Amino acid sequence: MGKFKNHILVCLGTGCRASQSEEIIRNFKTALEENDLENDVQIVGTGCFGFCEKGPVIKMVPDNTFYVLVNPEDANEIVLEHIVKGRKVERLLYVDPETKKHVSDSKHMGFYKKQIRIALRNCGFINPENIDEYIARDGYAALGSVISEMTPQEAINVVKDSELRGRGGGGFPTGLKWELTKKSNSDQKYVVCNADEGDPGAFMDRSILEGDPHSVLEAMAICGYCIGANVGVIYIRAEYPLAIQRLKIAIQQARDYGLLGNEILGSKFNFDIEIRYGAGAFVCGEETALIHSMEGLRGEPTVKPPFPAVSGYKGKPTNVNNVETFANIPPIFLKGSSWFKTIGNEKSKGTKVFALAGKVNNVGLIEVPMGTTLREVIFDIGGGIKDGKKFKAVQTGGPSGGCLTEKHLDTPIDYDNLIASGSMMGSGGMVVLDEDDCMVDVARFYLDFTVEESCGKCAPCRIGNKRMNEMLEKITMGKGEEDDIIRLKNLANVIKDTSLCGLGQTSPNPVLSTMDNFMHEYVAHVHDKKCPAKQCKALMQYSIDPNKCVGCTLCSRVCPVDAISGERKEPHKINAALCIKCGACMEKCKFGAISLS
Amino acid sequence: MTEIKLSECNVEKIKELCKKFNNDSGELINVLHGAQEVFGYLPAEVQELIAEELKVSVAHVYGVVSFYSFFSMLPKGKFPISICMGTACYVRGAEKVVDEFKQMLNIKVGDTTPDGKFSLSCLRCVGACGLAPVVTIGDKVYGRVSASEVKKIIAEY
Amino acid sequence: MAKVKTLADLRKMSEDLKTKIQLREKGDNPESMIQLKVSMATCGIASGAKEVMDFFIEELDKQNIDAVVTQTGCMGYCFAEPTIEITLPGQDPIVYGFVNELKAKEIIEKYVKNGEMVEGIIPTNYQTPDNQ
Amino acid sequence: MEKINIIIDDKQVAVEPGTTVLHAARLIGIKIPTLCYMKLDDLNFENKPGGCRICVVEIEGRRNLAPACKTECTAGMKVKTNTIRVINSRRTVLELILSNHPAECLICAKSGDCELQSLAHKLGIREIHYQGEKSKFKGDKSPSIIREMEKCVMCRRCETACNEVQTVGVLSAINRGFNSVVAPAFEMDFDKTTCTYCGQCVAVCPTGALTERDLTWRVIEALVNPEKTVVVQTAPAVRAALGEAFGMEPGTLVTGKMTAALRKLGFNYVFDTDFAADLTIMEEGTEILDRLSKFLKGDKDVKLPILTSCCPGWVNFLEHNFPELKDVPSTAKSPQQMFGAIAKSYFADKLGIKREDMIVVSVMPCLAKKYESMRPEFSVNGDPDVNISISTRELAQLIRNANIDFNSLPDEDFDSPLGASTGAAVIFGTTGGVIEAAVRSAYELFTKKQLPKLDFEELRGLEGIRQATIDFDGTPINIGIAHGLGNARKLLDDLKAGKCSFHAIEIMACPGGCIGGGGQPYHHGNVEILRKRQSALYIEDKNKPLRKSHENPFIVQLYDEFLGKPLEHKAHELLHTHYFDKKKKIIIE
Repeated sequence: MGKFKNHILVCLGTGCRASQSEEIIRNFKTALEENDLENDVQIVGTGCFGFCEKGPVIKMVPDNTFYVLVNPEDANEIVLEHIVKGRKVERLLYVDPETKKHVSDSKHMGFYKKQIRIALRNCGFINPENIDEYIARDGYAALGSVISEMTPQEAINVVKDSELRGRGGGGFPTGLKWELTKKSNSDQKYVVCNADEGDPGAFMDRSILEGDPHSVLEAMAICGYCIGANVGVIYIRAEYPLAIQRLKIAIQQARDYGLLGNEILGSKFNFDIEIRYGAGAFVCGEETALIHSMEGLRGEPTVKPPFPAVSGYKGKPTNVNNVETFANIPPIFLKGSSWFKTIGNEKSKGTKVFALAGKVNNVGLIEVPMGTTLREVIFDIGGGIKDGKKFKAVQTGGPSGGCLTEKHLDTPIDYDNLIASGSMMGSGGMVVLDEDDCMVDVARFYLDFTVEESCGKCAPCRIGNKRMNEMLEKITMGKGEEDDIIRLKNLANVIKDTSLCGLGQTSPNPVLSTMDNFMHEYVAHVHDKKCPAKQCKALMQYSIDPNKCVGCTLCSRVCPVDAISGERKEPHKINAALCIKCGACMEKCKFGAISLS
Repeated sequence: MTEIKLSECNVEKIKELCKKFNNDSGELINVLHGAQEVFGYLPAEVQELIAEELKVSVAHVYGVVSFYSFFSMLPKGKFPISICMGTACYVRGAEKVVDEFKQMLNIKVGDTTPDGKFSLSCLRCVGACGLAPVVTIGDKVYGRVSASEVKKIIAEY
Repeated sequence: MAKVKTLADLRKMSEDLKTKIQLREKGDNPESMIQLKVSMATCGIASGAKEVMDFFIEELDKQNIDAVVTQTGCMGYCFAEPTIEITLPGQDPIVYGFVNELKAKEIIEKYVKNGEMVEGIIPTNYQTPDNQ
Repeated sequence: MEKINIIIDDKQVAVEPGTTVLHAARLIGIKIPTLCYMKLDDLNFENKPGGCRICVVEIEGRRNLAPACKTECTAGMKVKTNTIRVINSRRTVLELILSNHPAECLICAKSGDCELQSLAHKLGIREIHYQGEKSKFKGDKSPSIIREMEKCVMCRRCETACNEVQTVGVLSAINRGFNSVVAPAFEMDFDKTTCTYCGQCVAVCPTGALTERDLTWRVIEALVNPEKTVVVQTAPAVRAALGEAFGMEPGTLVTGKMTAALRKLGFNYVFDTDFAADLTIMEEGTEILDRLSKFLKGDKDVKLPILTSCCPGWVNFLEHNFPELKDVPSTAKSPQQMFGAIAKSYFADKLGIKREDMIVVSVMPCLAKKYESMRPEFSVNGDPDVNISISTRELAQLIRNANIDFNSLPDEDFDSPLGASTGAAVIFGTTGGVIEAAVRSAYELFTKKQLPKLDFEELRGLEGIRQATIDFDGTPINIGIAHGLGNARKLLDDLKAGKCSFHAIEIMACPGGCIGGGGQPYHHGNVEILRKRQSALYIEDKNKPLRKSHENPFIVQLYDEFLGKPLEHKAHELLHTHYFDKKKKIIIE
């Protein structure tokens, strides 16, 4: 078989797969066969490219042409034009929203320009189902050199030196965590990879597992060697079937090569990995809850101490790290801790992967150095706010985090700055909100989530969040009372102060931070009975401008509750008492006569 | 005396499933996943038998089943409709889509239509945030769904 | 599948496998490499552009020269097909016409390796979508 | 180990390593309020999920408040239990709990005995600032226990009792978040589950979520019915605990006052279950001897060890969990049921009335007795041998209802003939008592010699599983004792695995035996109360002129006049029963 002249990298991340990227691959195969090119062009299904907004995305190698929003029908044209004739298919190129020009090389796209990819280094580059491609990228070399050339403590020192902090939320120093688990004496220890990514709007870990599963396996084995464990467990959401499938393939391949199993690379080190499934419980992201869930119990957290490093899975010392943390480990060993420390800022080293979503032009998965500002992320990488609207806030850290506003735009993103701003890193969800988003409603949305996901073990979280949610509901319904704001604040602080686990302790953050930054919106709801963002239906009224209405009757016909009356060719009227505020009339009106206020 | 009524082949299936996990009660969640895959849901009888096989109390099994939202004791519709209510989908209008589905099918979230054709559920982030709001029906994914498209989508089935 | 028994084996394996994804690594850093574009429109293909491209890929690889060989559209020199455009790092692109295997060999030996000009240069007076 | 010094509210205290802040504070007289926490020393009960967050305190250097019950002292720790932050948090959390609790204290079965109520009182809650939806759950009225789970505060004590202590495994936390509650699988009613009705869940419940099925009104109805002769029997453990309901020191024996009160309430005959306990020893003791002699003679068919059968919770447990052993326990009915059977035959005959015209009420420390009295095998043509079984707490309620000043009542005696008993019967109320009573009689009947010493200290105590070998004049008899169903399970598992061998085993469902029964006045976590009740029973035993069941003259008379000999025809018919296999069955369709 000759050498491939071209590679076509097709994103097979969940997002692109949902838009038929598998079909695209099939069509490419057919088109290549028809043109007798199957030996010249290799098609590679890869992990997430990150640029989900424009999915499905494909990349042509070696000229690095980046095609976006590709349909299965486009495959034939790409083969005929790009491969056969060497002409770029211009209509599939990314158009820079500012210059309105086609950009063909991804490196010149604003989305990729400011990114540095460590955890995502192989995502969108290799075929995650082929261990050879991982090995070709120096895969398992870090594990090899650690177990053949270092003592566990030496290896831990490298991690400590790198100042890597846990990427799952809290930001606990990873090396220290490993050291604590190493120091616990026990015949059996465990390495656990927390892949129970439950933040609504976050998909970093899933993308890594889908795009580069071996990096996590390799890191877990390194961790096992360091702490003295020979069993690793990956606890993954059952909602991630693709990641599970890729992990299973990866584990099998690693075993076949002897990179997992007994006497790895001729050493005395044995290590193997099994998979446990979550079953839909956000709280299981909390490590003690996760461990209980792994043991087949209800995922209820327990009070720490004892920490898992002392007593974890099956009562044995257990080191729990999340996916992204692990994905950083092999590069740290390959390139050295001092290299790692050159990236990032004073207190937070390396990069952080964010799932950028919401009202931003470029939704997707990004990896930026710690210390990058929000402005760079939202406007340079994210391409600014959708539909030219005004930026209002960005929610980081999911239900545990808070909202950052205009005034935080130039704050460098790192663990400490986010906490100081009333939010937190969380696992890396970043949802951008614009002028149309009501901050009270956003707080309510997160509370909805927390109420549904609270495990119910401790009273403040079980009842307190429910009460907060009810108060927010009341406020968005226009039934808020003056005392509610004070009560809400007290309640939020007490829940924060008294809840049992991290989920409960951080659950009031969306409320507290929106109160800190958007108190005027709360006041407007409670005091003036107005929703400044025009989101809270109960506070809104539809009305017809008699000067604009021509009496076409379209609105009255579309109204589901017959709240609109009026004679033909006469201005119509909305009966506010009957109106259910569905908005159908406004959508239908061709004369812009119906408004919401 | 409690009686569990199950067909012989189902009894065998469950027993084999439990055996695959060494009848280890620590594997309960994996066993439940397996059983839900086989039966589509987890009826009481199945839970009773799993409890028996893993030597744990059925209360414990139910405590676990009722804790995790992935497990269901109700059979799903032939076409299970799930609407992503992750933040990205929410801020891009998922709630309106849910309301529309509720109205069109005349059922609540979590319920199944009387004819067993559709069931409606919300889930948290399927990870296709670029396509927000996202609706899945069975294995099929619909992206960038607006409330007005709901009728058309339902009509496909 | 054979197990990888030592770290040295793994490293060797990694080296061997690198060629498989070399193309992608190159694609990531084209500026630092020799870029060679073969005009592959109908006229180019008819005059043997495909064979020339194959030859370049094999020969460059044989000689361990890091280069990115890609197809490109018609350059407008249909009279001189097959044509290639070659860009050495940091230099302006140069277009050669009437490239056959013999010519190709010469280009590699002289221009690519030593920067010596070879006969057959066509002055450029067009824009590609890439350098618009 | 060296002690650790910590400072709580500016007071220094030195504690053993491993001590929690809660206990350290108690050592210096600081009572940090708790709600979910409960620990019963020696009874294998420790519930500290750290869930209620009432006991939170401020610890210098910690970001959040910490639960005192779960926080171990570390050297130099500085704790504040009463800062405004702590007090505000504690009150707010309690208000939250109250906001999800039915405000029906006035008519709640637990009123006056409710830990949530007294906590609200202690913290002086006057307003609940956070109101909202309250959780709704399915109610359940089983023969013995009523569940009103809206009153559940998720302390999880019942779950601990049911699973860890009793290993019955009927209860589990279910659902999650605001909808979480403790319930049986599928929120089934107790009567569809393997519940033994031991009532230990009720005994530890801080609120009115779990209570006994209240039958006091049915007693009152019986008492006012002129057509009926109402006979009451009182179990031994009742007299050692009833006084607590009237403010007396735990361990006060109120046998005489109780008798007087019952008479005042209008019972026609005030008898004693102790009489039937003596009768039980006659039957069960004879059965033991019978099996033992056969065994010693080498009979291979005989089943040993013999297991006691007077505890209905234990019988239920056996039927659900060890049906393969259903032929092993003594077939003797429990004293409650023996009493009913004799009262409605022998005594009704004596009075010359029909059994249907007699109402037998039993006062029991137990909730399983309610269920036992309803078992169909314990009735004749639909007429139950025991009509109504009430708990110690319900009796206290009846006494209060009737405006009886219990504390100043004169002591009275039981009626004759079913009121006479020996010391052996009294100790039925504590773990180890039944087997000690049986040994006293069996020894003498077996060896035909008089016992040199009646107090078998080796059989007493509160240890969960105990064993002793009693020398039956050269024949060593191995005896096992377990109280608490978890201990029973352990013992039976060991037995099945051949790890131990006994001739006889006494099993009591409740920790401590009947003194710790689910129908007794609430101990609120104070094990000292159980110890005091226990020693009261041993004192009563010691003070009795007769201390061996077979010496009870009225028992002798009963056999002479009516029953014939133990285990013989009439005795067998009236005083013995059999057990059922109630294990879960898989029916293949």
